[in-house]
Amino acid sequence: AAKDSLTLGMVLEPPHLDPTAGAAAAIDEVVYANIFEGLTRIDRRGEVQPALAESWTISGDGLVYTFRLQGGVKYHDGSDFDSADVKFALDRAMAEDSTNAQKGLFAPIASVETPDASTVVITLKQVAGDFLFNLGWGDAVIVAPESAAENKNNPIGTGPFKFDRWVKGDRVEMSRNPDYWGEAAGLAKATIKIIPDPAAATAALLAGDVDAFANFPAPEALGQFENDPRFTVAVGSTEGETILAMNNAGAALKDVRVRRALAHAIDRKAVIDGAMFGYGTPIGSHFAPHHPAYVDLTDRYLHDPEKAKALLAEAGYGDGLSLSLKLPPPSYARRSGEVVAAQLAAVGVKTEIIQVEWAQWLDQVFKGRDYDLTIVSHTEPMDIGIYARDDYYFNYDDAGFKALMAKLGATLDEAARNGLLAEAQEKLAEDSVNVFLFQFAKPGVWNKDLVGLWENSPVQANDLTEVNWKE
Amino acid sequence: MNSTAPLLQVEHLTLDYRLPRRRLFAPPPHHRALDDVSLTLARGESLAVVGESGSGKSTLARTVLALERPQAGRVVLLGRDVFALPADELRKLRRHAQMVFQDPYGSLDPRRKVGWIVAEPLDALEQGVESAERRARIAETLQSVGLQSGDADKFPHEFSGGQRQRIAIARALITRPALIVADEAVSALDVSVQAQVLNLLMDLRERLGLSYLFISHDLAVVRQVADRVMVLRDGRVVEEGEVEGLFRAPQHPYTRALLAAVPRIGVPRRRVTAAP
Amino acid sequence: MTLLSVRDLCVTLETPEGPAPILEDVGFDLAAGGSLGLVGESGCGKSMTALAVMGLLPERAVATGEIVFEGCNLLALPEGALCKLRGRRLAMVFQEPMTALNPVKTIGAQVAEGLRWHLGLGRGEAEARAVKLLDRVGVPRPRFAPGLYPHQLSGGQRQRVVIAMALACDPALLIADEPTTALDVTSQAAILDLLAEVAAEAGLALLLITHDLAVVWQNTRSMIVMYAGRVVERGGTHEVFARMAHPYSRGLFAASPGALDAVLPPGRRLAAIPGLVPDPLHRPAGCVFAGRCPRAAADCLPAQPAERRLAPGHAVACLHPHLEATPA
Amino acid sequence: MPGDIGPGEALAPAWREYWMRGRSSAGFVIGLAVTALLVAVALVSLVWTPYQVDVMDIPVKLQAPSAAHWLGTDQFGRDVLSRLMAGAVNSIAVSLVAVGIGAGLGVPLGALAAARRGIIEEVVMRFNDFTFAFPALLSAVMITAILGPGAVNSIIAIGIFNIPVFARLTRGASLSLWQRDFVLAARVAGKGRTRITAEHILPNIASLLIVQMTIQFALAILAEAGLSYLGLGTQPPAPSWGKMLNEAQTLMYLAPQLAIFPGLAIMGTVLGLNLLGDGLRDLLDPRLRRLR
Amino acid sequence: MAVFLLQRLAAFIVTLLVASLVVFLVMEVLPGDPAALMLGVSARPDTLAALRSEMGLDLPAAQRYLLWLGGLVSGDLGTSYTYGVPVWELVRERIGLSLPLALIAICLSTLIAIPLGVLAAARHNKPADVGVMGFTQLGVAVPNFWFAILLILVFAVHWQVLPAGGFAGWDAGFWPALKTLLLPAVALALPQAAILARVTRSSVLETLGEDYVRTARAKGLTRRAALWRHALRNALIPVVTIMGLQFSFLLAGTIIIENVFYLPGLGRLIFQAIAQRDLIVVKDLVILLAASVVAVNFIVDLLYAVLDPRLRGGGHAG
Ligand SMILES: Nc1ncnc2c1ncn2[C@@H]1O[C@H](COP(=O)(O)OP(=O)(O)OP(=O)(O)O)[C@@H](O)[C@H]1O
Ligand SMILES: Nc1ncnc2c1ncn2[C@@H]1O[C@H](COP(=O)(O)OP(=O)(O)OP(=O)(O)O)[C@@H](O)[C@H]1O
Ligand SMILES: [Mg+2]
Ligand SMILES: [Mg+2]
Repeated sequence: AAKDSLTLGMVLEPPHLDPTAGAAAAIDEVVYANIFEGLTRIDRRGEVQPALAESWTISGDGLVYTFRLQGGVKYHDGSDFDSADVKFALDRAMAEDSTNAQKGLFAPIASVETPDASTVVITLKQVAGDFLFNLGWGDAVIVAPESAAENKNNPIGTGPFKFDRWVKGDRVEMSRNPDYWGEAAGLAKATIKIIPDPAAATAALLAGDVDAFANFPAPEALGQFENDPRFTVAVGSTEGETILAMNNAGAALKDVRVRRALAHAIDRKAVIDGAMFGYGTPIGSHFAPHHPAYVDLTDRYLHDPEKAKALLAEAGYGDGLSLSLKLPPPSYARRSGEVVAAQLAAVGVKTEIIQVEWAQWLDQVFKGRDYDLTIVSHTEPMDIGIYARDDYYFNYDDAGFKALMAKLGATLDEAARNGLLAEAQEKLAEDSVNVFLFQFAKPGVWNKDLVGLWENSPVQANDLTEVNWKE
Repeated sequence: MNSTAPLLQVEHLTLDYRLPRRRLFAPPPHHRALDDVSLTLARGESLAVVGESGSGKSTLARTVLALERPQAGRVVLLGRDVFALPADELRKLRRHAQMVFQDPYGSLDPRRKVGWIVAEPLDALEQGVESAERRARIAETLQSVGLQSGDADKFPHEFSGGQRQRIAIARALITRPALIVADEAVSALDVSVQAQVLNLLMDLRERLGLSYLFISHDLAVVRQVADRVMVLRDGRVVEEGEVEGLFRAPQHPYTRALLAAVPRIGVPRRRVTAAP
Repeated sequence: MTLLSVRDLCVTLETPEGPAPILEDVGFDLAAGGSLGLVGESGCGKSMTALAVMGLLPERAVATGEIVFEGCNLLALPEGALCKLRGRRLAMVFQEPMTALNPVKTIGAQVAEGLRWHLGLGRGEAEARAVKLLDRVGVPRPRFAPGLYPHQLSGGQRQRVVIAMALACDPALLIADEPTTALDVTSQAAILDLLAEVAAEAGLALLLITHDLAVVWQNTRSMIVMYAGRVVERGGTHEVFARMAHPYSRGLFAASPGALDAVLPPGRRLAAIPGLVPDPLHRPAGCVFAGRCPRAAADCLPAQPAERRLAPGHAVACLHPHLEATPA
Repeated sequence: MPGDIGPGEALAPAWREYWMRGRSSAGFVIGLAVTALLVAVALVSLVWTPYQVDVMDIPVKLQAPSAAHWLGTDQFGRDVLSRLMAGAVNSIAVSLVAVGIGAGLGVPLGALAAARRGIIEEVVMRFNDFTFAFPALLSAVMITAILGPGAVNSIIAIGIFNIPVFARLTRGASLSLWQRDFVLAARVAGKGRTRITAEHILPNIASLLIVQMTIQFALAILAEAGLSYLGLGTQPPAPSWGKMLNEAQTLMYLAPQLAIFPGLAIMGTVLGLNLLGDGLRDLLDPRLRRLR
Repeated sequence: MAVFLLQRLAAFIVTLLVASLVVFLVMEVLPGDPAALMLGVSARPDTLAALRSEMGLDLPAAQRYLLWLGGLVSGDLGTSYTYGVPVWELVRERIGLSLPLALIAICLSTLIAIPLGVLAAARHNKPADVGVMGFTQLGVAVPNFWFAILLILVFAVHWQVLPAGGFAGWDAGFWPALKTLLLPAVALALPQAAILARVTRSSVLETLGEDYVRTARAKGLTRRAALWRHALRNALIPVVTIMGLQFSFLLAGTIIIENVFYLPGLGRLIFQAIAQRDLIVVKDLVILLAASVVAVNFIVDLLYAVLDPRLRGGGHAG
């Protein structure tokens, strides 16, 4: 008989399994599209597709969305799905005491109404261009009132897979949902195995302990898998802009000449080669290259140590500058950090590398803004808006950029939106807010007989619906 | 210093050792190592203390030198109660009473040269003795025990057991004490060497007018060196007297049993009836 | 009838500084049921002689010569055959009762072990015999149960247990290496009594090693005096004591305070032997005692003096022996 | 020899004899040679390494050993040999200071406990029990979680766990020395406990402590490697053997030399130090083996 | 003996109390806010505050300490911040791995070390001894994580006979589960075995020189019989001490080894909990590990009494 079970490796363990109550990408990567579904879903190309909403209509002013729900949908515990669940789920996410990490997604919603069991009408306060896309996020999945409280440890959704068990620290097991409303999953059983250590991940793949790593953590070992006939290597793109973030309020860094000098000091290709073993696309602003609105700004600051030195001298740091570089745990950050430090040293900027755990990073860098430089990958899709936020950790406070973003929010027309986005990218590059390093690649490694895994990750997910073993 | 007073006077000495607890909430048991022991030692006299193993001989020696604190009783050395003295005074008093130990291997610090070892009591008591004078004292003392002054620069391991015991005696002599406490000072030596050391002790006593508190389990040795003998049993004095009298006519049955047990050349073996 | 006959026994020990001759040409005989005392200063090779007879010399030691016991040469026997003799026909009591017993085994089991090993007795029978043996050596039940551990006994009692172990299989020869030096005078006398008594009772031969002349005098019929790995004088105990011919024997005698039955008058001293025993690696050529000997003459230096018979059964290895009687 | 006899001098004449004996012990000679080599390499690396330690040359990354790079290059094209050499300095420095802390605090504590007995001894021993109750690595993980990772913090973490080791050893050895007659003789002579400790106890346990130090030194090198391997020790770009192993782990299929050489360096160093320690123990005082 | 054990028990409790206080204080100064970590970068202050009060982080420190201590005493370890399940449940899952792993490692190292040590001692200075000593020198010097990597390379990657890591779980069957623990146990056991073998050897050598072994030989026992019947049990006394002390190192070793083999054990749980600021889990685990170390040493004390009758009490019979 053909094999019908899959062991998928994953780096980070989800803290719990409720996507509506936590920020961790790992939660979505386990449950999204497999166990839980939303009204819409994002497909492997990043496009919005119907899910629990079979179809929808949008009013002319763009404020009223009417969703027609799928019929015959049941939760894994056997209870029925209807429009009341949708209202419950959305209200819960928007509520005052909600612990939804992406509460902002629901901010535009004015009201949710349920004219009948299979219709949901959502009215917005203002026009939101990406509302349908946002409903496809893991944080917007539909949960049932009876089981919502228990979802952290016993997730009950409507998806093609049912949750079986979670051996904490080791794996999550799920199996095919026989009563799925749509086309049944190809796999009878799926196990998601948590392997945080890149070396262990490599060994586990080589030893056949896991069948696939959708997002393989050790780019350095990819060459090995490419040469190995047992494996398929697929390098896709992600929404992760990896940046050398700068504290724009720092003593030296508030001077745009210093920020530009740093940008000139960095050789992106060397960073990608050194830290990511060539996997990654250079970027010149905070935007994903595969997006239609993308503008290539990578030649704005070419690698030019002499120019960097000159700029530094102009800013008064001719005889050197010392900056702290706080690095969170992932190996991309630690490795890029080392390369960046070496490159900065070449132009006379001394960096003190401080390795921090995520808790400390959040505390010191993100919340306390006690840092000069840090390296981190921003993985949320379409998140250029963070530069308009008050009190964001970059300390970038620019009225012009905020105005641009406000205008973007109110624009529905695709072409106009793209124009505004291009302008925004331009602005960030001009101000050299951060040094934009590369778009994170998504190197997937899997058994060559496995088909249907996503190559790219437009949203954080491991959608296993279409995964199958070749005969 | 009162010259009529005895050199050493021990009065009603009682000493308990604390033993490990048997039960958690009971007071720890005691072992009475010395029980109401009294003795007097005049200048130039030597008193032997004999008894079986564990009878408290070494404990008595250590207590006399204020190395253990008794529960009751006094030790009066040269008219001064050693346990009533402040630490500083006691240290000064120590020059008058020194000790020689049983094991010639364990009583000399293997990492120190003989000169250093011999001068140790001097260094401890008389700070700042002039270096030339100090060297002269060391040389003189070494010679008085039959060693050479050049031996000061050697290490103990370069000497035989008998020679080491001489070094230990030299150390005891360097402060010119009046009393020497010798705890089994010759028991670890071979007969031939034992005789050498005993002879030395007797010579020194005649030359320097020393007093000995001589502790031994070997009655034959005691007979040669002591003026008086005290017999200890389980921490108590069972008999005391002039050496010749005690050996000829022991009073206490325990003393008799002890004497009967000593093997003698020329005396046929007699079945002893001592409890196991 | 000769039970044990040692001839030309030489033991050499491998040391970092080269081979050290520990024993040189040691020889003696011991009749069945007889008793032989072995005296000498520390380090003169008494224990080595005993260990050579038992076949328990240290690994680095090489023994040559002959040790004939009950007609067979022990030095030529393979280890397996020796094991069958040890504890069965040959038994030994060591000096230190405190350490000679295994602290984690009961005394009963330790006494019974030899019985089970050699005689193949069952546990129950061996234990019963062990209890009898313990009774025999003065560690009787019920006060001393065979289930006691060594640490629950005093030194003298432990030495009795060791003797019981040695007697277990009715050996023909018992070697006692300084069995009493670690004990009190009173226990010492009691243990010597016990040894003499059991030896006489069982008709076994006793090789008694000691450094105490008085012990030899009281407990043995013949004796040998050793010095620096050699036998310097031998003979019947009473003959030797009556006429200590070797200057070394006489020196030992004179230095023993126990030899005098009175207090020395003031100013008189014990007669000490000057100098030290030479260590095995640096023994002088010629008579080893010459360096310490008051009677040494030029002829002592070239060669080791051969043994001379002074009287039947009394011989001495000296060119200038004392020929007069020992002063009382 | 005229003049006063100072402490330590007593040891001097024995060294020549030790050396003569030591030469004949293969383990000791190997241990000494390896240790000397390690120190030499570390010293040389301070002034010279084949390549600059931190300079990246990404185009030549992950090269196998060659004439240009004897031990190959790492993922950033840095010379492995140069980094190993510089890593020796790090290992030695961390271990030396950590053992120094352990001995510097542990020996006085142990000596004090033995000299004073009673309540002080009880407190010292409870402290020992307490630190022993925590697996050292666990505490190191917590210490670095608070103070942040780094060489200094791994020194503290390793150092703290050396304190009870030395305190215990010193107390045990001192207690048996306090029973010896020569100490009693010093007391009869009128010397105080502090003076006796300084003049008799410490010199007599010095060789024991030296031996233990070499062993702890070896253990500290292992511990430092372990911490760096977990990412809690020395921070990049400073080279450290443990860190190099950590980085090499995912690369070992491509460039096994990256995993093999630092591992061999650690193993060789620890082996050398252990051989040296064993040799010293046999040499300085064969009886010391009993005290362990 | 009973007194001795009671005293040890008292020391045991005091040690744990002090440990609990120290751990609590350490957790107080540990930088990083667990609530912030859970909610991530886009969390809003009100959401944070809600979570903090849900987790009880807003109470005064003394109160939290006492609450926690009271919970420990009554067997309630609290609820994990990150997983939201009782800590006891997490611990129970992990102990099912860590305990067998430690036990296998101990058994393995003992089974390797004691025969090797005895062999080396019995063949003192012969080739077998030299060989064993060489092996132990290497074993002591090899960093266990490096050794683990080599094991993976050989057995999992090259020969593919054993898994490279992970734990199959006991419900997958005894053998599959054991198979996953084999390499980690070997990696843990080797350095321990090396140390233990050295201790055994020197201890046996020492007891072989004791008088009672010579006595046994004088009874006619062969060299081998004297070794097994008399020397071994006495020689084991120091070996047991070392095994007790090694337990702490073993735990430390599991932290690293569980990381190398990505085993979901207590070691990795604690590592992970520190990184995720799951403070309650950290506190509980540290106390648990400390307690197990102290308890093991307590057991070692008991073992002494079994091995050494001198500690069993019962004074002089005479
Ligand atoms: N520090 C101590 N703690 C407890 N008991 C002790 C201590 N020192 C000695 N004892 C006990 O006190 C008693 C007397 O001991 P002491 O050493 O004085 O005897 P001794 O006559 O010198 O014996 P020996 O001839 O064996 O030297 C013995 O029973 C001994 O066990
Ligand atoms: N294991 C050994 N290694 C080296 N030399 C030894 C060893 N055992 C004994 N010797 C040496 O062998 C010689 C004879 O020792 P033996 O033990 O036979 O003396 P002994 O007459 O029994 O002395 P004691 O009265 O001290 O027991 C001594 O010089 C001693 O130093
Ligand atoms: Mg005594
Ligand atoms: Mg002997």
